[in-house]
Amino acid sequence: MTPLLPTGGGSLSFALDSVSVPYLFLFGVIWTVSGLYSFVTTPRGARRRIFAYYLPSAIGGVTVALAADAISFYLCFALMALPAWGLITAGGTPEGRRAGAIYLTLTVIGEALLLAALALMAVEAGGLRLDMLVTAMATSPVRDLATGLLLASIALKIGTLPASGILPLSYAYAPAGPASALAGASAKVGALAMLRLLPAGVMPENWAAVVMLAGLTTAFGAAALGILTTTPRAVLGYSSASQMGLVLIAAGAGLADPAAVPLSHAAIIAFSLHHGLAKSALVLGDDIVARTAGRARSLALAGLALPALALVGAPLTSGFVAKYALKDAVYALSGSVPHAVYSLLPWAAVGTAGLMIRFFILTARHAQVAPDTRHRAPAALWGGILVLVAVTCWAWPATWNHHAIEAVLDPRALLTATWPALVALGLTAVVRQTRGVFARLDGALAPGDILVTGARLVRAANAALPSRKPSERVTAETGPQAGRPLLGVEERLVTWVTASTLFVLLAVALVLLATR
Amino acid sequence: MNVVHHLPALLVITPLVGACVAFVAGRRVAPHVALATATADVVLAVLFAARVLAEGPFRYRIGGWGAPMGIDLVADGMAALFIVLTSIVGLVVTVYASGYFRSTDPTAYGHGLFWTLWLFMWTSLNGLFLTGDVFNVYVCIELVGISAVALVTISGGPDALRAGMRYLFASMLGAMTYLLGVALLYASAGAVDMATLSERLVPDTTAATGLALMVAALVLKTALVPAHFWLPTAHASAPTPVSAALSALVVKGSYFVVLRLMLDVMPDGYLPGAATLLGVLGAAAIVWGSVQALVQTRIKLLVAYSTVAQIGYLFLVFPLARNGRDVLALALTGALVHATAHGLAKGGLFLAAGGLITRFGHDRLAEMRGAARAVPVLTFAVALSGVTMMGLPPSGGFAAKWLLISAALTSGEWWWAVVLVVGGLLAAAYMFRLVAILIADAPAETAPAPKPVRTEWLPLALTAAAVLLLFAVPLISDLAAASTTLQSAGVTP
Amino acid sequence: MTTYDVYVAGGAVLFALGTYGLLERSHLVHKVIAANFMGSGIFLVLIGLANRTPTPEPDPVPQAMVLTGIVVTVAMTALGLAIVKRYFSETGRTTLDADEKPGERR
Amino acid sequence: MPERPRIRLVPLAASLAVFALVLRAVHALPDTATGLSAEMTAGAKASGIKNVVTAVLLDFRGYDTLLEIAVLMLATIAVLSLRTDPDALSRRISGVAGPVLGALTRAYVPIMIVVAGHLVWIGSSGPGGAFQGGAVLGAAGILLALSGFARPRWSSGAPMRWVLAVGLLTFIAVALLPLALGGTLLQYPDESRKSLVLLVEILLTLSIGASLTSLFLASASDTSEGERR
Repeated sequence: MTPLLPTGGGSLSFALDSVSVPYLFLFGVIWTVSGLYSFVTTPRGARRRIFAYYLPSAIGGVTVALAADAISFYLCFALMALPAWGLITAGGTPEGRRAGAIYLTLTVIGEALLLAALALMAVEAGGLRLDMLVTAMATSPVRDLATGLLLASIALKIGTLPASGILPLSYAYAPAGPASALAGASAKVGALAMLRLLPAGVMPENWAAVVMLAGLTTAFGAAALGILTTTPRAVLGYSSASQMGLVLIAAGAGLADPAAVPLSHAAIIAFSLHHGLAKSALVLGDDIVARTAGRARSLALAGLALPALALVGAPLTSGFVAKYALKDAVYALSGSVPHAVYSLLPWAAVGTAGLMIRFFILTARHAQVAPDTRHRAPAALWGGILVLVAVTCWAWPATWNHHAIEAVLDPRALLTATWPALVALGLTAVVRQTRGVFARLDGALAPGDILVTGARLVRAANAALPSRKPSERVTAETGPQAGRPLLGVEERLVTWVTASTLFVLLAVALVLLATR
Repeated sequence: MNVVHHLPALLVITPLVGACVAFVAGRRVAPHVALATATADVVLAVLFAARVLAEGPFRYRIGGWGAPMGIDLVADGMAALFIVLTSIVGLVVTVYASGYFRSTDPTAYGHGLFWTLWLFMWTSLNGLFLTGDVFNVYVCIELVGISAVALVTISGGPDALRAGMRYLFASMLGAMTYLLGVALLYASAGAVDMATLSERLVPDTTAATGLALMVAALVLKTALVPAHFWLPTAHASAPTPVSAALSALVVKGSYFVVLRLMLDVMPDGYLPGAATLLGVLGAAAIVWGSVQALVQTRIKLLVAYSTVAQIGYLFLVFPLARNGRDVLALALTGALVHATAHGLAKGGLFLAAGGLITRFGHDRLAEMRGAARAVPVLTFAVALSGVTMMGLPPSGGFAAKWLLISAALTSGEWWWAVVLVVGGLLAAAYMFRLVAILIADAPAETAPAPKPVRTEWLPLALTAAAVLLLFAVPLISDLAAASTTLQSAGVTP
Repeated sequence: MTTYDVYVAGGAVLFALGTYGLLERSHLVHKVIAANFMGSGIFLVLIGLANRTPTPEPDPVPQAMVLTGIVVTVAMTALGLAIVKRYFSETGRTTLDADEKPGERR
Repeated sequence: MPERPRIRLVPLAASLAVFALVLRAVHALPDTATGLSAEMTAGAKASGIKNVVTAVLLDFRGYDTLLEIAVLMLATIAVLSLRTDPDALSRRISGVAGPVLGALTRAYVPIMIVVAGHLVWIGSSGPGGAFQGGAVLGAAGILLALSGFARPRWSSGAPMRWVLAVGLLTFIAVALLPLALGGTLLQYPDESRKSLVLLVEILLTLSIGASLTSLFLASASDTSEGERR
């Protein structure tokens, strides 16, 4: 009847293309390894509850890479994101619950924005296929609106400032296995959305500049926030937000200039692969360290160094490859903003290095839990991921790692890749010397920063709302605080006289409108 | 006699005969009569839908007179869809009720008259979906009204009686307003057959007043904000299977007539402003119903206010319908998918809520924390219904919202799309609140299962059907295409 | 102004009176009676309008509508009174409670 | 609770607005209109039923009437479902009333039955019909029950349920009969139209009478409950 109709089973189309392959690989590996890790580390009794959420999330999380039309993309996107709430709240702690509530609120808002964007694009395109949608956007009058909605939705997914708290909230409270999946794959769906949905090379320059600046701000801002938190996983969460800021820069690079589009897309893919695997390995490694003692613990800490160095972009790591891809993309642009971004990029690595040092200090410091008798299986899984971290980006059959492979022996490039880490080490040393000044800042921030503060404010505002009849039974029934005045209004609205009079007035209004 | 030719008549007569037989046969045999009738009705409904799909809309001339003298039944895709929905939900409600109404006290539950009343309601709904005559609509909505009120009051408690009385007075007010409208309409156009009316209608004050009064009355019966006042109490105080039938089906009956009047009877733009007003009220219903659902402290009231909100979506079709055939097709299909999805999901949700109330012995949400451990199946059913209320794929709720948003954006009236998106967010909020309470990590004090557990699987079946409804959208779209509304050629009497 | 205009105008008056009563009177029996007023008003309007035919015989369709309407109204009234009665015997009240919360269970 | 007399302005204004709108709508009508009377009169002539209104009720719009009977039966059942104590009235009226009432009842009831029959019979040509007959029959039923000739509890017994349903069931059977003969629902065959209509009318009268009696007795049955409080 109309191409906009979801035609049942046929409307859910999936396809394998050059974008799907790396993401299918990434999501497949991460959800599988994390799933196995969860399985071996979760006590038998708790497995059912964890996997009731993990499995749908994993199904959505893997198939989203293949989704080829608006409906299946939205379906997989939602299927991955919503059950993750159950993983975050699995611990049952009040903080976990609050984190889950904030995560869910932002996710649902993000979903709504995505739905609006997809619908807008589908109506313009007169069809549902993702490639049609993007093509139609190029010339559409609602291009800016749709792009804005998309970017807002993606920003909520990847923790762009001011929503950067969503990532630490989603990693910090889930059990290690699911947290590793969320850390490795969840935000990367945002990267996938950038590739699949954002108009490429057709937007005005300003759009590209604004998006890149937002990415840059997040890269620095999230790093600063992360250094102030006190749990290793929260640090990792802020690090993710910071790194996704870099991905946003890559996406911004491809918005306006058609020539930069291939480079931009390559950088997004490279960063996703690199960061997804490395971050997943870090979350698992943190858990491994907590489970081991003595020599095994030292060994685990040494193993953790690999993904940490990768994030910093040290030579010979996957981060080195990804940074090159990103630099290439930004370098291809002209104008003052890209130049500024280009020159500031290495400094972002200083922030990342700082975060990693902070992460190491916290991980090494945190108490050991009772040694797990079955730690061989988790360790083996972790080892597998570490191997992938080391190899994948270098061995991936694509063009985006050529530049890095060429530069791998260039001393200048090696220096460029190393100095941020050295600067960070130096800064750390300075900070440690002058502990007195910074001690007060240590742990000044709960994971989730302004989001948690916002949630507290909402709660406080609810509690402060005047209640009509405090003695009412509703109070005793722990009805929502904000509900009482609303219930009161409705109570008066549905009394017979009021309601039936309203109806007659409605009828009169209808008649008057009809006979105008 | 070929049954296929008489399907419209048989769809009304079968449950009517069932009602009479159930009444005469007495309380012990009645459940079996009802089950047999329900099964027969499902078969007839499916055959009917198949015939409409195969042959397109047709009219059934009762008494052989034909309109405008006689009464015609209009068999089209829209009617077929609602009849199939009624039969599916009806069958599930019947099976559920056979487990629910097991009382040894002969005076409990209306002396075993539930089955008769329920089959009368079924008759009247089918009659309402089939009739092509505005006066016959009056008789049918009175049948719906009386049976619905009687079913609400059947448990006889003071709350049920008070709710039933409000419902009855609302019904009376609506019925009288409707009948006055019919009187004026007949005085102006000289016909009561819908197809004839659509030809003879002239834009004079009398006909417009009549139609506006009729629409207002039906809006009251459909419980669109601000005329929703009777719904929450009635739907919340009724016995569980009745709540499910009321929320899933009964409000759709009067809504269906609004569809017929606004889209079939009236020429394009006949009631200027009325369509916009209905859309605005729909938007208000979405917001106000959701907000109220969010703050309720009792589970059935939460579900009932969710119905108030979901009804709002159905009325967005009217402002959108003025934007050409393509938008109309999108919007109408969206509304029909929504009605179907909501019917299935809300039927399931009310049955699940009823199951929870039975297990806990009360309906206070706050004291249902941690119910999931004791009643995982019901909790899962509630969660699934949430999927479609929020409009997540692949549920029918998603398909409906997608179609309505597409219609709004295609027409350029983007503000309706904003309403739809906000409605989804609000629905997410109240459904999550409900689910979060049920799966909270708290020891729940429930009674051991006193009912046969099969009743727990029925709500799950309904909500699961709603979640998978996306895959039936092509079928619904075909049915919408086979409606008289979209078949301009199909309206000749 | 013909005789039938009087019927119609009288019908409209009855209808409006009934509407007011149904809306405003709080005694439940008053409400039921008010609804009957509304019904009778419509029947008068129908009878009045049926006589606009050019022939001496009035239009039979509105008359048939009135007959059907009367039966339906009788049915509604009977149910209304029965519920009012049962409600009174359960609670001893004759009004809908405006001040009680909807759907509350005891 | 005594109600203090007061006028609420908004409901009053709303009702007045409805009044004004109805008057305006009626005023806009032309002075004459034929409606469907011409078709109906011609159709009635063809069908052999002299009273056009009866023809409209039982033939042209017989489906309305079928559902209307259903409404009446439904209301009766709904009222029956609301009884608290089915036997309360039976306990209060235990024996046949005194000599005067007994004699009067004995004299009146047969006359009422004859009147009811007459009303049904003349329905085909003049004012009258099943409802009018049924009303008289219902009154007779109430008289019998109140004066103790019939036990009020019979109003809900199994035989009474049959009587209540027989009119509708017959109507349905007659409505379905044409389906076997190649017609549609309620398409009476021309040769037997009159007798079928009469059969339906007679049995309907019985059921309507029973309905009205039951309505009265069922809601009268628990009067004592309310009085006790």
